[in-house]
Amino acid sequence: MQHYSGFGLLKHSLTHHENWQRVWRNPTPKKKYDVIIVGGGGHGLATAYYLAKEFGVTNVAVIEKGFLGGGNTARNTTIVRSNYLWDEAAHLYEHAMQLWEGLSQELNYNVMFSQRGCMNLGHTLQDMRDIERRVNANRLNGIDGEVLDAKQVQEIVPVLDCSEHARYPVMGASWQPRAGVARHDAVAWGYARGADAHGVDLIQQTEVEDLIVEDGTVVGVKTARYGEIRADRVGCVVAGNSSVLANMAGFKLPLESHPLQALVSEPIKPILDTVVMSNHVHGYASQSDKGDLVIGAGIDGYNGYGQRGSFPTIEHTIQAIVEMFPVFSRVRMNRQWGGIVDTCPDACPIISETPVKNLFFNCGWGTGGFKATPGSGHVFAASLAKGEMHELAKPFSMFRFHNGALVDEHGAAGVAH
Amino acid sequence: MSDVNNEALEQAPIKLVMNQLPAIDVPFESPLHHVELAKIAEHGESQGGVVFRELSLGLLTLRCTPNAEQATSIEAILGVALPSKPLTSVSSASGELTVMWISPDEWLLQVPQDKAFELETRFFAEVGGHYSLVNVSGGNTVFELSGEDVVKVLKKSTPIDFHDSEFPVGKVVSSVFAKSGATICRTAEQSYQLVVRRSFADYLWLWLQDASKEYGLTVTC
Amino acid sequence: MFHIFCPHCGEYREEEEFHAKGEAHIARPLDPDACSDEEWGEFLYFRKNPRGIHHELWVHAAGCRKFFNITRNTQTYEILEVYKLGETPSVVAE
Amino acid sequence: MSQKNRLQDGGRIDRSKPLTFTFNDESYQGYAGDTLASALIANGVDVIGRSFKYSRPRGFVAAGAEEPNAVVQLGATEATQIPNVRATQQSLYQGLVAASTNGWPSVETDLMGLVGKIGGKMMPPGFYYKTFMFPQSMWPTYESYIRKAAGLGRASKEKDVDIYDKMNQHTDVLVVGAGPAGLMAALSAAQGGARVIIADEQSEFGGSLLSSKETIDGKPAMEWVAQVVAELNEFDDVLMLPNSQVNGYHDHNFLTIQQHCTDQFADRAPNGAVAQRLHRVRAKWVVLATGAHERPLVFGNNDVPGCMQASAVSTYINRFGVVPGNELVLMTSNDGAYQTAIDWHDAGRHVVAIVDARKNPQGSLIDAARERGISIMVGSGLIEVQGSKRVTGVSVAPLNESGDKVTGAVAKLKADTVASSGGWSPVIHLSCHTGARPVWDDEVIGFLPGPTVQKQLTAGAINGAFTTQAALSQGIQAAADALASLGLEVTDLSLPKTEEVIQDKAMALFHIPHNKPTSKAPKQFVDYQNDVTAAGIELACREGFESIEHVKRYTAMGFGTDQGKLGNINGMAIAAKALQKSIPETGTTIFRPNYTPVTFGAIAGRDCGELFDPKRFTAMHAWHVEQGAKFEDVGQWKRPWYFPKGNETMQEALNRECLATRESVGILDASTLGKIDIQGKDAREFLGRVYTNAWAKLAVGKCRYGLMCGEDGMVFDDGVTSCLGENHFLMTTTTGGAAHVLEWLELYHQTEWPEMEVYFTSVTDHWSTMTISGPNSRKLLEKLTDDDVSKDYFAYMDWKQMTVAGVPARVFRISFTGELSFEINVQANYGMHVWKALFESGEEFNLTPYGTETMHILRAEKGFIIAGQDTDGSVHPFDLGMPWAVAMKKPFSFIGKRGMQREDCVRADRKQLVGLKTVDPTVVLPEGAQGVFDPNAPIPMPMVGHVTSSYWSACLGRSIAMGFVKGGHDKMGEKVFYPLVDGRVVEAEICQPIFLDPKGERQHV
Repeated sequence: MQHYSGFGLLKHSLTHHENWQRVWRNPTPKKKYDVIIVGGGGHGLATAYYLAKEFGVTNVAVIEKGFLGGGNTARNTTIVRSNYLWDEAAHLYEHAMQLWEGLSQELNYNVMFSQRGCMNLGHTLQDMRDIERRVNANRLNGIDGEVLDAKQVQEIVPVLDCSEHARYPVMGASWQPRAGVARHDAVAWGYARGADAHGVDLIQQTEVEDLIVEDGTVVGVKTARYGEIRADRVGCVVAGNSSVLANMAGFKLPLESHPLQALVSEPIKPILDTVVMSNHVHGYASQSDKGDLVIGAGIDGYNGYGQRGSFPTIEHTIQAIVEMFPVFSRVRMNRQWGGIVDTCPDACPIISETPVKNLFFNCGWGTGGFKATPGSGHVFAASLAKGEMHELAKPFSMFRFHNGALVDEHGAAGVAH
Repeated sequence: MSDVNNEALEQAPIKLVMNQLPAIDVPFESPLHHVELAKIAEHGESQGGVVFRELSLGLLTLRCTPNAEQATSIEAILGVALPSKPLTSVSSASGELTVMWISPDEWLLQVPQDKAFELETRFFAEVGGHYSLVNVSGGNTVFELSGEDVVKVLKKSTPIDFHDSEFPVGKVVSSVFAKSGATICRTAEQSYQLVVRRSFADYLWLWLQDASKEYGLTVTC
Repeated sequence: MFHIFCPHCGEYREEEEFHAKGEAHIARPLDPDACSDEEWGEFLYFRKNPRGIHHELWVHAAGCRKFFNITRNTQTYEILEVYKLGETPSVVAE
Repeated sequence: MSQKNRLQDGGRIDRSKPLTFTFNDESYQGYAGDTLASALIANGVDVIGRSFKYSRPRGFVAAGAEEPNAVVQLGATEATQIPNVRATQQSLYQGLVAASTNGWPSVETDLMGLVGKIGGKMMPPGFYYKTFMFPQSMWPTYESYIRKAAGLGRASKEKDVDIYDKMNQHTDVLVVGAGPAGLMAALSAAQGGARVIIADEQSEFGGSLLSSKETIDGKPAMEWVAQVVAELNEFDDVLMLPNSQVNGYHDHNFLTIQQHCTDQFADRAPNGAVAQRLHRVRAKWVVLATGAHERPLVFGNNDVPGCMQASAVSTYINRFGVVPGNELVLMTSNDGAYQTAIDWHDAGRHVVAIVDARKNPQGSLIDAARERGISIMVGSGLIEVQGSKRVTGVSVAPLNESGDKVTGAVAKLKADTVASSGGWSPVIHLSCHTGARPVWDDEVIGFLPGPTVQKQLTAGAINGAFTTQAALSQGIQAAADALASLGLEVTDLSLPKTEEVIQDKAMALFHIPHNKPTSKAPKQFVDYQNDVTAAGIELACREGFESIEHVKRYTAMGFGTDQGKLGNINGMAIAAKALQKSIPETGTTIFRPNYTPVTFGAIAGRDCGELFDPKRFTAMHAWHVEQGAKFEDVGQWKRPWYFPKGNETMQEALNRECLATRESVGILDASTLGKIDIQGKDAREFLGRVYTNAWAKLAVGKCRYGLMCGEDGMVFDDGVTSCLGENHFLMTTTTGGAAHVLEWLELYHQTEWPEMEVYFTSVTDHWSTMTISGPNSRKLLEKLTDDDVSKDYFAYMDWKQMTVAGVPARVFRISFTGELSFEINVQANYGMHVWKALFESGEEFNLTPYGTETMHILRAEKGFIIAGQDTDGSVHPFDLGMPWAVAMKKPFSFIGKRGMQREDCVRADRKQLVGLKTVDPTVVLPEGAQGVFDPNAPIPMPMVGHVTSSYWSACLGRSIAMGFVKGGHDKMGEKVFYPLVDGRVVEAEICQPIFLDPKGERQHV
């Protein structure tokens, strides 16, 4: 793998950048792999990367129906945090957080992980109780967190309306300083480049049309472009389309796929230096390095695979943003879009064995998958490598929906992000 | 002990029908009482494109899937048949009573305040079978909106189509209204009634003032 | 934003008046006590969630407050039919 | 101020109405009818901004929505600042103030430009992914520099002063675009009897005709436009919206239109008028007549000010009477652009040359150019421009047949303006918003709208029909199609006639080759705003970014505020060539809303500030306000939180309120509790199914508490339900849960048990509810009623009808405080009267109003739960220690029964609700504190449950708390520790969650 650095840029500028290597190959798939990962988004690529790098499984293919990182990886609002309530979720997201903290160096690819802090506002007494509860839990789990009062909130975010005249005045916030944002495309590309360098075949523009199941065991996938490709184990990491794949294998998942919309303003000069989220007023915002205000809110209530939602959701989101930040009223919305999020009843993911042997699913991340990318990839890779679920993944079995051992993170997941 | 209970049970009514109006003269406060509409009517704008009035009526929610017998007895009480066609309303000849279709098994009855109990009593006495009639006079209020710009204000507030071809006089719809809800009935060429919930009345009053600003708002009593 | 024909009101209304309530025809087991944990879990949480034709339950929340069913394509968002509770859909997935 | 580029006459500006405006602190003059762009060009302003990455000077390229460079900061005052306004779309008004957004110290002399020149070579696409990684700790520093350099304009520092409005519209036909196709479609549809809305982004209707010299039916085209507009005006059912961008096309033909009402002519809306109105349109049919954008060609230094779209040059000349220079070179691949050279020539300025990439073009416009003596260089390409802040000359070289190679010597020409045209791209943006993929057309050399499920029709240039004649005819056809589908009559409309123009075939040329390879040639810009060059796109492809989406994301092409209107097709063509694929194989990116940026304020509408969310009030609200209550937001309700007196602190007020209640009598406005009237012979059975406890034997006149669970067995609401009649009940719910519970009941009734005879009616708002509580509450009530309220007649958990203060009331003897309590319900119109009457009679008992906080303390002293505070959706009744509220033996398997028996729900070590007494009674545990059994365990410390409710109890003189503890029900008397944020560890003893009057004697008196 070609090493990236400022010096390299200087060197290549002398040759007019004509000699940069390809970031990844464009291979024709082999007939058989040890592991096939269906889905070339951030989670799938991270899984492939760690499989090859950490667990020595290099005979791996990632099969992607479109382009790498083209699903929710390309459509999310890039927030990274680990301040989840329940131990199981907190440990998983914190595992991810720790990987984030060295990711650019690990991948030799600047994913622009910017630990600018994330604030979850409280507007009611119950909000503040929940914030206290979550921050206390975070600290005892070794995750950084503070409870701020309204004055402290105002100091960190001067443009936020913290006045008592607001419809729902800000009473305080939880604050995770290590949280932040990252450059979403770079995460996918960095993992893809790293996986490729370790020998993983990245097969793009290839849709999996069926999972080949023989005697209750998955043995490969069927694609339109290359026919059958065999594998000892198959991991599906296809977010919103998980139910479609599960259906191919003959089982149902406790998932609903919903449109989740996001939007950006036109780029403006730096004005918002941290991530601000409000479950109650129902919107959140951060500012990208390019200057766009990156804004999101909740999912649309209906099932949808259309990568678009309904306009009232956008209206409510903008109302929330203008309510929180009245000075943004004259800023303009540049673009809106939608992703397909696979939501679980307890707002936690599924990282799990399935009723089909050797078939594993990593899905159900709902609105919060991006922040987990490295951790999700890492524990899923460990599970695929051993054929047995990683400790951190065990609480997230799909079978918890049978015995009732749910990990209810609706409070911490709250407003979609 | 058991005797007492049995007796109580025998006497126990199927339903509670209760006159809720005070026998003596006590102050009546409509949901917009605190706004002092009378003062605004006196001192406010008189030529507004939108005219506002709060009406205090007796309101009852009737829920029923009337069989023939029920339909007959209800018609006998009301003087009009329940409108079975969705989104329609009927008024009695005197205009004292209006019945609005709300849902296939729900109607809103409008009568003068002091007629609500009488109506309830007659229903209880005369209508058999399964139905429910509930006095909701205190829980709602009625805004009358009229004037030449009234439709524009309505179009700002609710996604209903108010074009003459779609919304003739007498039509009634329930819909979202700003961030609350309302049952809207067109009572005349340029006049609409909004039945709104009491606790939202102040919000809707603020909303209507704001939305009417560009046309001028006249309050009448 | 969807334009939904309410089968009870008999006209098209805006999506803002309605709430989606998930997959239709999920009947409560008649004898819950006889259900295994797995069966109860399936009833509670597991859904078809198809990409394509979907039968779903909606409620005309701000209108007549009646629940009814919609057959909708979850990819194109076309509403193929609306039908009342207890009725059978005429459009079904192949 | 001289308008050196302004023509003496011509154009659609009003020279009798001069307007003064300010740009970069200098005062200028323009005319009514100008855009800011045309006025600046008239005044000879060349540099309007600096580019984002390389800080290169930039000038005007276009005259409309596709302009990438002329993006300015607008606003005369701080409160009216608008970032990133496109000068080409902003009408000029008196007093307009605008400024460039980048450039330091000024846009003319920008020191960042030096950085751009020197560092530019090190900034290929994606350079930031390849550097700034070492050391990691420096990234925040690098980032702050990147952030400062990025961004265009700035947000205001003050609150917006303008008003934005929204209006819902319904129409048969919405016509988007009021050019020849749109006007024709609108008129035809209106004449056929349809309801029509026609919207256009420009200040005047006419579209391409506004800057055209064509004739229609022998008259100047704009006369025809005026006539159509006049005719449309006659229809009641036609709404015409100029200055209105249709920005989003959503499902089921829902579209949004942003109408600029005053901000096209004033800095701030005068007299509180609406500044912008967002129309939310539901259309039975949509006719997209959105026209086309001209593609400039990509060549070396094509961003130097003075390089423009050919059509923009014509627009400035013909519509605004402004010639943007003196010496023009036109570079074209098609006939249409010759009109620009002709316009330039006819305006009295010199055309240096027309450079045409085609070998032997023939057509009427070419003849017209020749007739004027304009020199035409065929088979050639303009490969490079000279100049920095303004074009000074151009290099022209012969090209091969396919236009991808320079084949001969380079000639240099002097010029100050370059107009270029690579053909036209249909404006298909709206057609993509609901997911339709555009389709490439080799004839059109552009993408056309793809198949869609929307009720969408298209007419004119959007279909690649670039002549006015074709636009008119397609407009009629679209209207006819819509009318036929609507069942309306199609009237026979005569098709207006235009002059015939013979045009030669255009050449598919996007990127003019240089004699050096692209990587070494002067920068050839594709996306001006993001400084994306042809070399950058080729590099992205070389590096393996082969999907057009990858190319776009890696280079940032199309991510600017112009969203790639000008550059995307050129970029795709360059990528396709680099990947050795065709354009359709390479594919296109999908356009998303918005077509052009929309003000947040306009999307928010009136739902801001006070109207952001309804405030719900009880009938006694005015009294609470008068008494100086502090309010708590509970759902949308404003509930009194506590009633401070004088300078009392909150805790002092709570202590006073609690003690007064326990010692004498307090009063709570409980009107916000949800209330549902339930009637029918199956009402009782229904209650038994939705509540966890038994209802079969509740007698008339009695009340009972119930828990409501979901099918998962988890508690979601609770409340008291009273039996009003044998078939008649009144259910109460939590304040926040009222709407959900009513829908829950309806859901089960309608979907699962429709055979049950029961009806539900919300009466939440109908009843004012006031709870008097405390040992003197009976005495107080006695003063206001003649009815018997004695212990023997009116027992605990009874309700009675009586008259209170002259008003018929339902009084419930239920207690949430553990004291003797009466909940008085009267019709809300009389609530205030009864409330005041209670205070008049209550003076002798020191009747004390209390709010939600005292209510919480009083109930916690008794261990009563609050759904939502002591529950969180993951606890069942047994977790709460409330087995008495579950009747497992009821014949019907009630909702929640099966769920709460799942394997994980019957574990012994579940977190269970218990009472907590701090060992130090003066310490009040924070709500949300997390308990541990071993406070010395290492992090991560095993947590055993959190504190849900915690208060200082003035009555008990100590702190009390409730919370969850793992297996807590079997741990009475054991200790649990709470390590707090401030480092303290609070020790508490697990106890029964009842701190006062465990036998319940006080409420039974």
